[in-house]
Amino acid sequence: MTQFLQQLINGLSIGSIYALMAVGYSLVYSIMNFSNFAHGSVIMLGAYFGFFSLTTLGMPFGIAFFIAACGAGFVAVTLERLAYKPLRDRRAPFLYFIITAMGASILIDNGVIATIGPTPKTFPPELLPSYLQSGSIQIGTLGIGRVDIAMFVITAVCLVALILFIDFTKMGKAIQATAYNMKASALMGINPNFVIILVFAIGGALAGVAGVLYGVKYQVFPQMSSITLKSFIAAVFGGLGSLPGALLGSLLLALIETFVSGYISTQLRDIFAFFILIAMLVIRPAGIMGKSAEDKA
Amino acid sequence: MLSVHELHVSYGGIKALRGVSMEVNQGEIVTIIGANGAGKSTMLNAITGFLKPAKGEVIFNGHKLGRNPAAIVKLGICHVPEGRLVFANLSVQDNLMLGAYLRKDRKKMAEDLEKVFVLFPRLKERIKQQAGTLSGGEQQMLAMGRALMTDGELVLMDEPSLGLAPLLVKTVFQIIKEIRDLGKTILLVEQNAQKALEVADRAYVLEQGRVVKEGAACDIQSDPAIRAAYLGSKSVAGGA
Amino acid sequence: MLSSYFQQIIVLVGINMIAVLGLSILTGFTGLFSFGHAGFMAIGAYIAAIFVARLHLPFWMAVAAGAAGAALVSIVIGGLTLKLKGDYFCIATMGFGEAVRIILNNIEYVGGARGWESLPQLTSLWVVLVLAVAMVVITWNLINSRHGRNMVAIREEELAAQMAGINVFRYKMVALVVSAAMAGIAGALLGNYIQFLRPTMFNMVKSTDLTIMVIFGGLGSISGTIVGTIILTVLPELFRNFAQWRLVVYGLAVVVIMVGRPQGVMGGFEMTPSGIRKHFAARRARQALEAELRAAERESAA
Amino acid sequence: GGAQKSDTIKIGWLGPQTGDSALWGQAEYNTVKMMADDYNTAGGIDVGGKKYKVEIVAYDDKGDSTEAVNVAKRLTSQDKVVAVVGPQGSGEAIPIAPIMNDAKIPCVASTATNPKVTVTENGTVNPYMFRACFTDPYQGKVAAYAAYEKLGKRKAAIFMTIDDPYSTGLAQYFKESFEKLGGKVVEQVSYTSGEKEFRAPLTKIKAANPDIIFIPAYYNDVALASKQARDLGIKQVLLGGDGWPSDNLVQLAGNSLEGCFFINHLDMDGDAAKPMRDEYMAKYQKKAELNSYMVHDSLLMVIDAIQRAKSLKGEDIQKALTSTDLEGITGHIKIGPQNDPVGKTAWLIKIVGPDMKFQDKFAAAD
Amino acid sequence: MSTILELKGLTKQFGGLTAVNDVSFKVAEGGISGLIGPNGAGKTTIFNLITGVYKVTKGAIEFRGTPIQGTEPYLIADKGITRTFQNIRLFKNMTVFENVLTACHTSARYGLLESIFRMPRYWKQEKELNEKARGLLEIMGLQDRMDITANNLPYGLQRRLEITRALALDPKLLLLDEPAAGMNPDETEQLMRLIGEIRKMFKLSVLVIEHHMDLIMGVCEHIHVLSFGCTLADGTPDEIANDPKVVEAYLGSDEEKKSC
Ligand SMILES: Nc1ncnc2c1ncn2[C@@H]1O[C@H](COP(=O)(O)OP(=O)(O)OP(=O)(O)O)[C@@H](O)[C@H]1O
Ligand SMILES: Nc1ncnc2c1ncn2[C@@H]1O[C@H](COP(=O)(O)OP(=O)(O)OP(=O)(O)O)[C@@H](O)[C@H]1O
Ligand SMILES: [Mg+2]
Ligand SMILES: [Mg+2]
Repeated sequence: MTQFLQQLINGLSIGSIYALMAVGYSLVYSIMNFSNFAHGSVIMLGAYFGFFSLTTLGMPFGIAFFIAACGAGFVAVTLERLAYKPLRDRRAPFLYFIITAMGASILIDNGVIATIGPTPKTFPPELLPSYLQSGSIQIGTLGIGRVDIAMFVITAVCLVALILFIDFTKMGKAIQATAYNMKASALMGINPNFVIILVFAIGGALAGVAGVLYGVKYQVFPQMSSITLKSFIAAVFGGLGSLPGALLGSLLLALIETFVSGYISTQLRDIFAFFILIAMLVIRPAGIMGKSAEDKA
Repeated sequence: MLSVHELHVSYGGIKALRGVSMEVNQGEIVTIIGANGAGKSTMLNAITGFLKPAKGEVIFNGHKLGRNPAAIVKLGICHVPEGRLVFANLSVQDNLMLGAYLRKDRKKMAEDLEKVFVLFPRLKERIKQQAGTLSGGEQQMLAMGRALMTDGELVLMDEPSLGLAPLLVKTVFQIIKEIRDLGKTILLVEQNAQKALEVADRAYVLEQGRVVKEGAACDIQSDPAIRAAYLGSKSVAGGA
Repeated sequence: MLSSYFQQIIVLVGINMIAVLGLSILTGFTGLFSFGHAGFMAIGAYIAAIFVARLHLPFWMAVAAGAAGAALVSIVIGGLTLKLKGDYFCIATMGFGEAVRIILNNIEYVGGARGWESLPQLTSLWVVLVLAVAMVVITWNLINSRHGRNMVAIREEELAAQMAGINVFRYKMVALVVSAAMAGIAGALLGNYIQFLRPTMFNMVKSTDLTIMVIFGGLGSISGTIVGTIILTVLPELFRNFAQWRLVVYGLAVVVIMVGRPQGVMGGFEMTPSGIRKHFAARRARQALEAELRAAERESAA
Repeated sequence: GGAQKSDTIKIGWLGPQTGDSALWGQAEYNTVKMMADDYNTAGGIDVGGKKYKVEIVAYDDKGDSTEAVNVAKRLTSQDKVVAVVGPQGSGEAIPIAPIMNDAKIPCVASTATNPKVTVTENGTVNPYMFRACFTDPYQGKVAAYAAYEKLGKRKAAIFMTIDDPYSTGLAQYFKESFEKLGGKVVEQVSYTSGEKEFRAPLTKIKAANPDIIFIPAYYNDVALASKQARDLGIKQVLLGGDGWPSDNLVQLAGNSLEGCFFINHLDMDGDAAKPMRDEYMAKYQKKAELNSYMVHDSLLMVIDAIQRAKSLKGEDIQKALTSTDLEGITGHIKIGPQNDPVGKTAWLIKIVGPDMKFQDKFAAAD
Repeated sequence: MSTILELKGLTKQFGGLTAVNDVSFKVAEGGISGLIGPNGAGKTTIFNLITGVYKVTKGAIEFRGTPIQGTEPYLIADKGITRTFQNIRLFKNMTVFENVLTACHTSARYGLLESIFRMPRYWKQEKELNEKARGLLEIMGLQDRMDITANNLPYGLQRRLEITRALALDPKLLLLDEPAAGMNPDETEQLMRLIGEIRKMFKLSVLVIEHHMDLIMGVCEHIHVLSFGCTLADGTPDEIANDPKVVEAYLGSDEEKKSC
């Protein structure tokens, strides 16, 4: 029983990180209709921004966190302007966006290796606020990491705020409208460029938050973007473009992974994850929350 | 109110507009008629800044219009686009509310919404349905309704009767008149020249990117050459 | 005589080209985007290695078996996933590619994660050249037939293709199976060339590299695929002296070409006599249409 | 083999300057460059009475098998080097073996510990492949001995990387030796490389309650695993191999590794390593990594062989390499019949505070 | 005249919405029938049901006496039912010629291997396909536009190309969804004539959806009227034009002309 609860907690903790990363994918997907494979690199840069603000610049953690979010948001927007906008202007098909994103990701990751170096970094514990320091709260034999609790709370706050923003504000509706049709939304007086920048900024800022949290929980290193693949799978799992879907998909994927490796076999975990992914898509071709209407002729 | 000077627009090599000038005065309905591909939609898209004119300019209430559609809409031009550019992923209600995106006057917005529902009861029935699953005609109604919600001074309409049942075509032209009666100015692009000329005050005839004729709607309607080319041998109005 | 280093580059270009041509049928011509083609390469490579190193069967049989194995697996995968749309299909294929790799990691018979060394070197420059040319011809012949046109129709407008009597599922399957078989051949040649196999050689990076080559060269152009493969295989070799900046340059090249020339290097245009003829015919027809319009205009002005 | 146009000896190096293991590749690269500079400022190498400058031709292999093969071809056929040092991983060293054999250019791997680097599956020796390090079976045996005899542990758990041949190999050899000594492996769990979240498998280890946990992995994974293990309340001693030693280990792991042990190729804080440690620090403002010492000895073996062979021909250098018998930074290196150093010393190191304290050394435990 | 297509109690529901409700009617062999009704009546949905794009909720569709509901769309096309779309769906980046040539594929029987190895049958049938496509384009007056990419074609010609593409399959029954949408009266008249000619030349049956009453009343021999998914009326053009229910729900009563 203890082991079960422990694994449940492990799963939820990983799930909350997946979720924070997955919503960035989903947000961009919903508006641009392509999977932004450079998102992982933005997460990685966010983590580095946070790390250097805290250590080299000696900022307090809160400020460093803020800088990471802003910096990652800025990178995401820059990427949009330099790499995606020209494609958008030419109405290039989604394949081109994906390839450009991959190219950008290769560029950024290796740029970091070439300049900062490949060595992983850890946030020095003494510079972190107490709620983010390692160590755990023991309930009987159950250990709940303090980081995990903080992370869960921060993720929940970010996601709830985001979902409220998208569903209940005019700006949120404008984002959804632009996601569907840029021309028509421009006719409503919505500036599509502004909306797209906003979406990338939000997605980027969330990436920054995710990057720092990930860095605090694990490490900061240039290949961080490759681990975000899982969060991408989670986004698909939940239904691309759906924020609650991304959240649900993340938690489910994380729990499945945790329980498979905890109870069946660690070797089988990833195979299991991928098989469930394929099985899921066969049963529900647009993910759990994705809408798959019959193609209207 | 709106004046267009010597507008030239081309798509790559194809010249869609070759020096078009026109005027729209406060409170009138002006219609542009012309065959498929004459450049009518191109004209409207150039006015609202979706296309970059190679030459020429557009002045609205003393402002020279640039290339930012959102800013142009803000100045009080609203455009009902060709085709059914409704937000397919949003509900009918959300579509209508987005029409009022730039508006702050909540009370008047609610009134306008009621007005839209009176004009198009079908929309009220489907208020929660995703706009993308509406039929072609229902979507056209939604696009009209959404435009009414923007409350612009000048309304550009691109083939509002396209794909509508005869009964609804009548309703649409009725609405166009009602919108004018609300004190708005309308620039109407139509294939259904007969109907358009019936409601319009003045008309321009566009052929291959040029204005070949302009004048009062009645004069154009009675011009034998125009009748032959655009109005068909028989009357096109609803019913056989 | 070419130095063996150059020969090796030619061999790798040829092997990549076989895989990329297959992927081009799937992605460039049928409009399906796969992230798991390295998985098919892996299947081909390991089956071929088992044939030569464990069963001691002739090389040609091993290559054929590699192709057939990859094709068979693709039928199963296709049956499950071809109904998926857009990104969902590419995620499913990615899942497949990764699953293949992880499964191979756990099969001790073929060396597991440790890899499988001292395979015989049976792939020669000439084998690769002959097969690469054969694959170009096969791809060309396939694309320029009613079958190829049906695939392109699916890419262009799936629903209309269906209404035109095209069995969309079957043609997607054909495209997938042909491309998987070609990836299988490429894998078989690779393993028997570098004499070593390891599951990580066929990771997602390999899959994306293949896709990048297809798109870099230009979707829907066989000559583009060839040019793209050559450039992107040779480029990293040219930049080998850049050490850690090498991949930065590679990433930059991909972004720049996509942004500066989104239709890829060749973009639907074929560098062949008939392709050039078609290009000019289209231009003439466009000009004729314009001239006609102009004439009509003069008439109406008069 | 090649005739040199000018009076330089071209020696090739390959290793990962990009990709996951770029840290070690860069440390190796720095070291060989530094050594070449040293040789050249000292007037060069004396080969049969003639002075030669040393030129290092270095290429990135991304830690990728296919790339390594490309690079090996390039070094041997394009650049015409007389010998090659590196690569660092067995995954790259194994596939380049046929190329080195064909080209008749010897290669001395730095940290490729898999037995198959020098001896093929069917038992034949790759004549042109050598290494400066001990092998995994040896290391596994040493680790098991340390755990069972030195530390007195009876129940072990293994936590390994499933898709890394180094990790699975070492785990297997450890298990065999440990059980032969009378111990019991009570739990064996794994993760995939690149993974950072180990709580699920570690929870299983916790449930098995071993005396010691053997972690044959690289330092950054070790750091993460140890932190997460401590978070889960796992208090047992952790034991590792030569993937552990790194300047970054303790920094990354915080105090979670306090009192843990690992097997190394040398005492990196010991006297033998001091000259190079200081020089490296002075030149690069960084602490030398294990790979720096290993590649140092690889290059040393090559230079020594060249001088003894008095020739720049690959065949001659190869022949000289087979009779290598020299004192490197990492201990006494005597190449045996299988082209591996025989009876190399293994060092047991304990982590105490921020330091890595030498505990014990074993030789030729057979 | 015999019946080519018969709908029997056809029903389609989308979630809670019944888009087509127990509709039954027949399309006469060799005739031109019309399907009209207010927007959202379910006309396009019926086309989608006939062509297998949507799954039938209830009821039956019989084509020449055999039920076809549940059949894969491409098989339905093979049986001889083809259509055009309300919003044009051409193979946009193919040339006009390739659009038609592609659709001709059912007339060739050479297999995958025959094309890969360029066997004699490939050459022979490929030549026949080319001739057929060329012939069709000539009949439809598109021969001068053969090499233009479909999406560069003027709107009216795109509609025409869509019909040509449908004809390339040698259909027995042609379904046209608002073919005159966006056309002026002049063009509509031309289209009317074209439909009549095609019907004779290819011995087709046609079912057409339109809102242009001129066209419907002018060419159709029989008209079925839908409203809110249900049958409202069924009869000859004259009967329909004078049916008070249809006038009320769809046509609207004639109003006075604006006086100048
Ligand atoms: N995106 C485009 N690219 C290239 N040419 C275009 C494009 N849009 C329109 N054209 C061409 O420009 C000309 C004018 O088109 P426009 O859409 O303005 O005509 P229209 O009068 O609105 O016709 P319709 O009645 O069909 O709506 C046509 O010849 C058309 O083919
Ligand atoms: N895929 C779908 N999902 C949900 N509802 C749908 C779907 N397709 C059609 N509908 C609904 O079914 C009804 C009939 O639509 P249909 O498109 O058949 O109308 P139509 O008669 O063709 O109208 P129009 O003349 O305007 O094109 C409409 O109310 C529409 O909203
Ligand atoms: Mg238009
Ligand atoms: Mg319809």
